[in-house]
Amino acid sequence: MRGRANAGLVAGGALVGLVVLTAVASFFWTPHDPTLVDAARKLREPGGGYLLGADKFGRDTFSQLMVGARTTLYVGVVAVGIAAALGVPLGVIAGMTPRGWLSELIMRVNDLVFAFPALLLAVMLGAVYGAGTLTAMIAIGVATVPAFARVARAATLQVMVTDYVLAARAAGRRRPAIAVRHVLPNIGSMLIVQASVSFAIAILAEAALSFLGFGTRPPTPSWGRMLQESQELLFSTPRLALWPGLAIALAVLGFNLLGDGLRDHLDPKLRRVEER
Amino acid sequence: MSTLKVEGLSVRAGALELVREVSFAIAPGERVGLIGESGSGKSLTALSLMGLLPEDVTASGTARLGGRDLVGVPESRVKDLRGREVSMVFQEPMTALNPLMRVGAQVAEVMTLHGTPRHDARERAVALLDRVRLPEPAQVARAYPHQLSGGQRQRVMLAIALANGPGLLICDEPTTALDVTVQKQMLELIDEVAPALLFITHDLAVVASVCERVLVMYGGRVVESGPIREVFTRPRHRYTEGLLAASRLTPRGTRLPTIQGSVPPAGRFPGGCVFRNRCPHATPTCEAAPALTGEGHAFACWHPAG
Amino acid sequence: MRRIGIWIAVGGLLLGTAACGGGDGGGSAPKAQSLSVGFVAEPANLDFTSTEGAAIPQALLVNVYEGLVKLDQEGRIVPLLAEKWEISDDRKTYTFTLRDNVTFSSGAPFTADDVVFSLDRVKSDWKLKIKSQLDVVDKVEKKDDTTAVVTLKQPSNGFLYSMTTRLGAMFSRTGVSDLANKPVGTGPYVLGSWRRGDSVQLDANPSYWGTKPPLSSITLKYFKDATAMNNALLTGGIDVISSVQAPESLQQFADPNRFEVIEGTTNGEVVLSMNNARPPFDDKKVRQAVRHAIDHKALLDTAWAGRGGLIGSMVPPTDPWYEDRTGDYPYDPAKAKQLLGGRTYNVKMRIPNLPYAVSSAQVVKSQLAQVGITAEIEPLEFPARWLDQVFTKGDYDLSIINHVEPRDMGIFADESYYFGYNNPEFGELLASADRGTEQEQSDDLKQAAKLLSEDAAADWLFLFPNLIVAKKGVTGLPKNAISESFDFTALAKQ
Amino acid sequence: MTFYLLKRLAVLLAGIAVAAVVVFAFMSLLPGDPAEIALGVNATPEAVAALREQFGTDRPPVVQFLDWSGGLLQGDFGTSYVTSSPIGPQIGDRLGVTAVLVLGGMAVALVLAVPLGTFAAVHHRDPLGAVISAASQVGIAVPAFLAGILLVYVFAVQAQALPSGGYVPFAEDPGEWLRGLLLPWASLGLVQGAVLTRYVRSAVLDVMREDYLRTARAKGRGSTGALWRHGLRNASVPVVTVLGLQLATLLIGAVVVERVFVIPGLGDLLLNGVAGRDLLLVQGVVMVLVAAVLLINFVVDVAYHLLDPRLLR
Repeated sequence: MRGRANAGLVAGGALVGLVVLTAVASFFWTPHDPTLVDAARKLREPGGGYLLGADKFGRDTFSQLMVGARTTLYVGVVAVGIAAALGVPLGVIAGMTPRGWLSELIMRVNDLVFAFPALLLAVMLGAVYGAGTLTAMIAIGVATVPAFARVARAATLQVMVTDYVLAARAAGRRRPAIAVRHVLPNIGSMLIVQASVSFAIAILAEAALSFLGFGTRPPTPSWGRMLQESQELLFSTPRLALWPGLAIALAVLGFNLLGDGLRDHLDPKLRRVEER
Repeated sequence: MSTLKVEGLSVRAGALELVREVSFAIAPGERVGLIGESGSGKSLTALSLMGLLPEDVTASGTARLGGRDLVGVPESRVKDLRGREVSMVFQEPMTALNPLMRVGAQVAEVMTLHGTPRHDARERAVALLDRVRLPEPAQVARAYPHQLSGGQRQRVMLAIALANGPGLLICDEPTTALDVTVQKQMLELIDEVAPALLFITHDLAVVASVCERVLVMYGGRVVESGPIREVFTRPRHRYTEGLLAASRLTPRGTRLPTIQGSVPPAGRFPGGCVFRNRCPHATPTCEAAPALTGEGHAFACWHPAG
Repeated sequence: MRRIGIWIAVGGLLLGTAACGGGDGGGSAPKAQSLSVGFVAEPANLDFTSTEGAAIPQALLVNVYEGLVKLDQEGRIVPLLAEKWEISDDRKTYTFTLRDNVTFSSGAPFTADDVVFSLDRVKSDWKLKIKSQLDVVDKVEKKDDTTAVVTLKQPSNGFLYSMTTRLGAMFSRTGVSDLANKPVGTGPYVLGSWRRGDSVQLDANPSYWGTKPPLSSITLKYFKDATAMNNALLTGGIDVISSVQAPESLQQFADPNRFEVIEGTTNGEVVLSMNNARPPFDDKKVRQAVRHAIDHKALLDTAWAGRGGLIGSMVPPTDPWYEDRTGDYPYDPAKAKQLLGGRTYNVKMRIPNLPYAVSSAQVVKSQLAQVGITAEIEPLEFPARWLDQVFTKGDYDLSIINHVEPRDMGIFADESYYFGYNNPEFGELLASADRGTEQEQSDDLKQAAKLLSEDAAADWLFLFPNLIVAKKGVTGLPKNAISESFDFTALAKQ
Repeated sequence: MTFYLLKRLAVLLAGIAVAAVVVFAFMSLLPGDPAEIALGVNATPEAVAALREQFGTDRPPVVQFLDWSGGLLQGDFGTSYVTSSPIGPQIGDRLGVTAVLVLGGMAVALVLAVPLGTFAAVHHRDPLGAVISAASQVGIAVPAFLAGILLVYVFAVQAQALPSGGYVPFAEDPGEWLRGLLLPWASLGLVQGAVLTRYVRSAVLDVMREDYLRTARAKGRGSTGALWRHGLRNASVPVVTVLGLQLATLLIGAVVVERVFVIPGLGDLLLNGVAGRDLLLVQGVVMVLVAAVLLINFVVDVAYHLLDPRLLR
């Protein structure tokens, strides 16, 4: 069991690493300009410098996938960044003052935000500010804040009753100091796990939004939009849907495996169970 | 004619041998203590008798209870013995009861499982709770486990164990998790109600107060066995000697009570005499495994104490 | 014949609505009784006198509401509720002779009073700007029950044409209380039911004055997603796709034993609008550069699977004054660069989030990038957000929209229109065309189209094709979509 | 319990009230004047002014909010600016469709996840258990709309076995109603089922390690019997929480699936409303969706307390 958890971690890490590497590489090199329309190459079959062929605009699928990885990471990083930047401090504050009105307020607002799922927020935000990657990311990010706040709060509650925190409090350390010195380092592992899982959810959300037309704006390559655009050719040229579909699935799988693997690796409670 | 007869019982987890060639018997009504430090294999011995070993851990050898095999048979053939012929009380009362089920129902369950009609089982459950000296048993029966204290829960466990009038009760450190005052009451209760008893503990005083005979385990083997009085006053195995020395039951005038080193992790015990890497009297002879020899008071040591 | 029609209609009612879409296995019945047709846009409501949107007249005009005249497949104006009409010599008085056996679906007879009521109502109650097309009407009078006389302020070539559009629809004096939900007209079909968000069902009008329609009911099913509509046809959910929105997928319907693909033409000019009112496209040279920068053939091939035609101005080939203007600005990136004089631009391309616009925009962006114009694509939800930001506020540099209205070159004459195009000469040509004889009209309009093209008031990406796919055996589908309505009157199933 | 219920109910109502304020405020930010939009680009200014008055959008926002929220209390969502029909009944119809979609999807997910997850937990050391775990991981990674498209392709277009989309009301034809819903249920249920399988598996695994399961076996139950009698209810406690979260996810996931399968549900109504700038309609739909999520949370919390006596003090 332990071995499998590690295998998952390795596989997840490898998939995520592949996405990251591809995205980084796309800044320096793609086989072709991913947005260059060329009627002569319309629906070109794979081969001859066009590894995976070209779409109906004659754009190189492989180059699009590469730059699409960038979009995927961009969406995930910003969405998870927003969620963590807002959610973690709120969760830590709520966890450090578990009986206070502030904690109660934070958790209630949290519940309320939770009632606005990402897709709903994205559609609303898209309606106000226009659809686009940024709008989608903000929506996904804000909708993910409660998840981070909850995890941070739960983890903080656990840390707050440990001996070293009690000792620090007895020694008269101020709360912000304790938060930075003791709480954050100790809840970090849980947050990394949450980030990994949220990342996977963000990728799926971006794909769904792109399908509905609220996601990444054309012609910026995005796996979700590639999938959406390939729909009308699903019957005649299924490869156009296959590659972005596969890319999404593998990226999501990678982040999920990474999250699960990290959880098994970092959570001592589970580790004990696995070893029994 | 003994209630339980165990011969050559070994417990393995994969390649690791955790319990090796353990043999003992318990006569009807006899109270036997099984002592040893954590990691000595005493809990595994008990669990293997109940058929409750964790996955990937297997037992071999024989253990017969009233003519029925307990070891090496599929669960379907032993499960009707469990809770009826042999019962067990576990160490941790806080988690041993189903938190979502009323206490009375959990006591009654063990009876309905073995054929008592539901209605009778409910009534008898209250009577059993009374028998284990729980105040207001009818009310306790309606309570959920979290509404009871640790001592009360352990009494409930005892009630469950006794419900079908088993021939053998196995108690695995039943008082370790309890407050000292509660421990004493619990022990008195066990002493009062138990049929034949296999009592597992690391606490020598507890064994002394409940049992007539004792088995001392170390490194997965029984290293010494015999009547309590003899073993505790005249230990022969050097490990028993050290153990006694480390406790309060030190015979007067002996040297400082310690055993050097610590118990190795499972599978890291030396070959031959398992205690030899900690034993101050070890010699090259000890590289060969000593047999457990002796009638009544038996021990497995090349260089036994006086 | 009439009796059989009624019998079928009654039979259809008895069978209920369960047959919709599933009526494929009609081997035993002599005629299939209902059809369902897939459409893209659902009407917001059914009142085209106060609500914009092509979907309402598309469903109701000719089918539920009828005018005095209608447009046939060749674009000719033919009689409908008027048996005939006479035009006075000064071309200002139109005398319509009405059919006398016509009743509204409410049972009320249709008379000249209804003509007066309907045309007066355009002035008094209609809330759409297009009602200005009938501003030329001076007065409408009843001569007798079957004769109505319309007097114009001045001669107008556009008047009779306007009467074929929704503006000429005839309403009952007692039937306008709830136009949004309960249309009352004289047409061969009446509104059966409307499942919002899903479908509108039209039932045959049992008391229709003319030839009874072959079908007892037609279901108009609405699909926001092109693929979903394709799938519905493939799986028998619908019988007809009224307008293919994913032309690349036509291959799925290649089997001639199962499907028939009809490719005709429309009035729809897919226009690359340039905001003439503000930089950089207030500069004619920049606009001209754009026109040279775009390879229209390549655009049509990639963005719309090569379906449709190329045009160079705001006149479709089905209009009598059409001239081929595609040669005005041949694809010539070098020329475009030269016109730009080495300058580069960053512009906003605000497009409706419709398949053809999103597809075309990506090609336009790529091609403009070749000559130094960086266009940022911003899809806006259609209709509301696009109408608000681009159409109403004119806050855009480039846009792409299919102008589907028939004979709509006049929109360039209005400076307040979102093109921001202002050339008095153009307006004068249009006014003169409306006043003049048929020949003068044609000459003036040709001249106007030429002017528009030369000024590069916009770029015309392509002429939207009328792509219909139907199950084999469906007949009576209009080949060309050149009027506001989707004419169901001849639709039948063998 | 009663006290808890009342307290939780108060929290629910307060949440809905605050949500109403948030939704209204948010919608007020939408660009575009409903009256202008309703009349289209060709409207005359006088007509716009008249319509504005008719809609009541010329009044101060606070008055508009009180009017709107007051209506909500009586189940009146107002009258659409665009379709000039009352919104309440529309939302009611669509909510019914979406509810059927979501609950059916949930049922599919549960039917899949409970046995598979339990099996995978019990056999977590066997290859088959590992296969189920891996399959659920892959299932999670597939976007719901892609699953829908593939299902349509296989079962509707290729096999011609089921309709590719559309919705037939139950009252009209129960058989077609069911046939039409099978694929949407499957595409919602398969993906959610994969997620749920993992939660069920881990919950059952946790429970399998509990001492009370050993106690049950010591009483004479077999390991399967012990799991059945004592394990599943305990495992259901965390699963119920996840179920609540998933119901909320499904409610929103239905938006996408409704688009794929052309089902006139709430999601479709919402997207139409957004596209048509039907401000009041969007406001109503968002309000209903948010209230539904809050209500689901409420039900989950209560269920949680009913399942677990430890939470009741």
